Amino acid sequence: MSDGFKVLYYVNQFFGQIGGEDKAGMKPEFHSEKIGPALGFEQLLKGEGKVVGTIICGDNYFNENKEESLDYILNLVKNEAPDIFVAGPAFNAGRYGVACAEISRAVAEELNIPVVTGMYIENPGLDTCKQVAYVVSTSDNAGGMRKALPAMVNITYKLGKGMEIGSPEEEGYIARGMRKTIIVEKRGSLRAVEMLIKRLKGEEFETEMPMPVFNVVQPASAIKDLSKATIALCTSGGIVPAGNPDRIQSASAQKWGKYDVSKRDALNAPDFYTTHGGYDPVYANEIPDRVAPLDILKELQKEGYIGKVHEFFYTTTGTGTSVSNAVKFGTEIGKELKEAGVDGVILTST
Amino acid sequence: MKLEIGRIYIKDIQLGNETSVKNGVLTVDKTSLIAKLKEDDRIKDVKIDIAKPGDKVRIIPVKDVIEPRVKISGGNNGFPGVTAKPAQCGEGRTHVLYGAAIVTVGDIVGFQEGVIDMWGEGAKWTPFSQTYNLTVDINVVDGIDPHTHEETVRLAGLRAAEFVGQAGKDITPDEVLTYEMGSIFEESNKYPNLPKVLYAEMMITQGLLHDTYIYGVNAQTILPALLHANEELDNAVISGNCVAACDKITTYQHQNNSTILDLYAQHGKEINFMGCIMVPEHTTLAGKMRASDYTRKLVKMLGADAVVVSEEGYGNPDSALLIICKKCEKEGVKTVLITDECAGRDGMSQPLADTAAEAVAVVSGGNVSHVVTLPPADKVIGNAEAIAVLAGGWEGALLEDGSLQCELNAVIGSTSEIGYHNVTCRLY
Amino acid sequence: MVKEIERYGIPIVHMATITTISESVGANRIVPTVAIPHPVGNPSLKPEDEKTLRKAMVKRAVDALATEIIEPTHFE
Amino acid sequence: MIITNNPLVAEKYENVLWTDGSVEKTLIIVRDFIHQGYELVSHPLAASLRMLFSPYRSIIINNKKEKLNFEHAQIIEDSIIKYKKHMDLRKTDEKTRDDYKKIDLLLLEAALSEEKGKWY
Repeated sequence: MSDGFKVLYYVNQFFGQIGGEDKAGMKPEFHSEKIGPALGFEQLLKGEGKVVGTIICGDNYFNENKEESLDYILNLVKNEAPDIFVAGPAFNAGRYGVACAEISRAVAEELNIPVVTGMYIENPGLDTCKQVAYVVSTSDNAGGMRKALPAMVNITYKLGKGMEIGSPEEEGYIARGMRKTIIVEKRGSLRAVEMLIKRLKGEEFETEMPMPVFNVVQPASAIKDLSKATIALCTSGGIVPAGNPDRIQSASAQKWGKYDVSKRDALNAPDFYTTHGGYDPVYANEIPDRVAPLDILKELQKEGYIGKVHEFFYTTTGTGTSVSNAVKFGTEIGKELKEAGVDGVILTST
Repeated sequence: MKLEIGRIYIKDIQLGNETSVKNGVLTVDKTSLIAKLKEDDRIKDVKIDIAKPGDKVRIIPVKDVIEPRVKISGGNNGFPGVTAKPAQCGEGRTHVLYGAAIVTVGDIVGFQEGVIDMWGEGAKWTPFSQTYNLTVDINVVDGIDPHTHEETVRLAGLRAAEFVGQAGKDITPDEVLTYEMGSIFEESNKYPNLPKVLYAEMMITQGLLHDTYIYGVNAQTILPALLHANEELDNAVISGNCVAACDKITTYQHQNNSTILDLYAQHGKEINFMGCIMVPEHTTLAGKMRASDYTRKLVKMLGADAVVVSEEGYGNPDSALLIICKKCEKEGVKTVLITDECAGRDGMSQPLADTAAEAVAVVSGGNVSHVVTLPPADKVIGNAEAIAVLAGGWEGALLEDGSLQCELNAVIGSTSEIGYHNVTCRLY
Repeated sequence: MVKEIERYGIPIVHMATITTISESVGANRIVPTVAIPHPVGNPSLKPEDEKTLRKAMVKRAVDALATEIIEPTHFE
Repeated sequence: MIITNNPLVAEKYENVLWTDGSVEKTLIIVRDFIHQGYELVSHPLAASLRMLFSPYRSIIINNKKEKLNFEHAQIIEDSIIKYKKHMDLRKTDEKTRDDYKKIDLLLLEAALSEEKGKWY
């Protein structure tokens, strides 16, 4: 190969040197030259590969016109047919991170092109793409560019050359959540005895099967005056409108739904039923309010015991839903509730 | 209790007219061995073969693997309580044909798997690609019930190991290993400052094809039993387990239990290794509660500071492993668990179920669903049709060039939960 | 889900049957419910009795939201 | 009571709830009983991955109790998740159906023998 492998680069308006916040509304554009980090990136590739172009898109434009932007960008990528797609690094920038993440996921999943990006560990975009892209762990601001780029280049180089990518620790990317089966030097029993001795000595040891961590949150302060409060009803019991319009899965839910219940007095059958696969649905289908008691809440509203029931009811299914999805749902629903000025939430689970 | 294991290094194996070891070459008298095994009139037919490391040979379906040995002094030769009269195991001197193994082959039920590839990709995943294997393929007479069938094959393997082991009787071993430990009180006085450690070894004990025997006693019927660390190393425990190829404990792995050996190596140095609790894995929840309570009691009674817990199997034993872990940790006893995991074929599936906050120190023997591609063999020992079973329930597993895709699940000893092999999983 | 919503500073009460799970997922206000297939209801009761039970339970949940707590608390 | 989809078990024992369905369906019936307050006597899953391929499964449950047994509810839910995780990708092993039938019966009998002479 004369020019080595082909890399296509994605940056936002700022790193694309178009401008700051005032240019965040710009539509995606393709430039055949190397712009911003793409320039340094190609230099670091040392002739083994080349950056064939840079896609620039405004952060606001992307986030407000996701589908359109994704379509446009995917088409560009398809035409350029790079060997590897690189986005960012986005550091801790929220909108930029989400853009990098969504694009990375789409390119990896729909076009089957390997993707390399970079983010700070707390970037909200991370969970969207870390399973399908190599996300280099960066600092929380652009000051970390000099450290991030070489790591991204190194992974890109290995992908381009068809070399094996090492462990997250070796290569500096954020673990994708893949349990890779490998053969190691020490047999299992020896590792167990070494782990035991470390544990007995009070030294640091590393388990080979980390359990999911359930950290705690401080209880939020109580509602001062219930009679003025807006209460939202949520359930993981899978109560959905007849026909399940959003096709909430019966198990291992990938999404949640919200439905306007401002004009209803109850979640009565047959307008509502449960799609949850984790329990005998007979009782819930008879009276869906047995799972999500909208009727009682509305009564309490009429009696003036509470101010108001929030106009939207939120629902998903709890069974088999992965921890990361549950976190995602909670974050998304919580954000909406906060913005809507909800004062308290009742979540029912089956 | 003092046990000397005299290792006679085996560097090659062949069939011949006598059973002997000369210059590290093990010769097995095939005719006499067959005659010996056929003393059991439930056996219709015996096929003997050999498979050496590097041969393009596949053995399938493997029932058990056994190390050929002979008792020189102390106890009884063979497997006391099974192929010999009851006697104390773990004392005296035992000679081992180190590097040789008896591999029993034969269908008891149609869905048995258990593959050993002696070469290439498959060889990496099983420790028994490294041994000089004498395969014993047993056909039983017609009309025999499954229990008797399993028993016949199990006994034939043990008796074959005993027969071959005789070759080591008058040979001077290349190496003698000594395993010696006094009473718990003596050892504790000797090492007052070392932490006291027990090993809790869980065994599948759930019925036909899912059994383990200690001194010939079906362990489904026992309360957890305390064994001196030497006993299992000296033929006290045998396998009657024909499923769970990847994570079952073959008789060979009982005889050479790596967890016992690695704990022993630290005895008097970093730890005071007090012995093994043999924990039955019941299929009933009451049994699981009883066995875990009793294990906790033994751990407390003996004043252990820590316990290594190993599992056998996948599915219901996972619950039992965590129950034992929780109960011990609650008593302030530190645990290290050895298990395997199922992260799906691509490793992306998270093992969600069966987690416990107490399980902070866990060794993983690897992903049972990890896919390996096994090229076609020049020769198949056993039942070539069983290869289709390997791919059972999974379409497209037989590739055009004749190679076969299967999960580690089907490979003998690949994801050992006593830590016998070198496979693990890392987060990538 | 509970934790993430509470992180926004909105008090949340978890009505759940298996309260041990509720605790392990980080709920702070917990109202134990009747049964998995009918957490806020009991089909074996007469309709009017079921209604009374359901109202009492939901009231308990609403009241929990108006109660200051400092650690995970069951409202029974 | 034995909940099973194995005809051999249904023929041999009384006090059987037989279902003409899959193992998954059998597990779900068990789950619904547990949710009503019944308790598990035997574990819903067998002891190896290979046995998950079985088209048959028999599970013993106990009398109805006043309160739901949380642990058992968790065990049956985890078991269903684990079962589905494996079997969504695979098919049951139909070729050796009859062998699985027999082994399921024998494993059930081993469990029943553990429970002999008990009253709780």
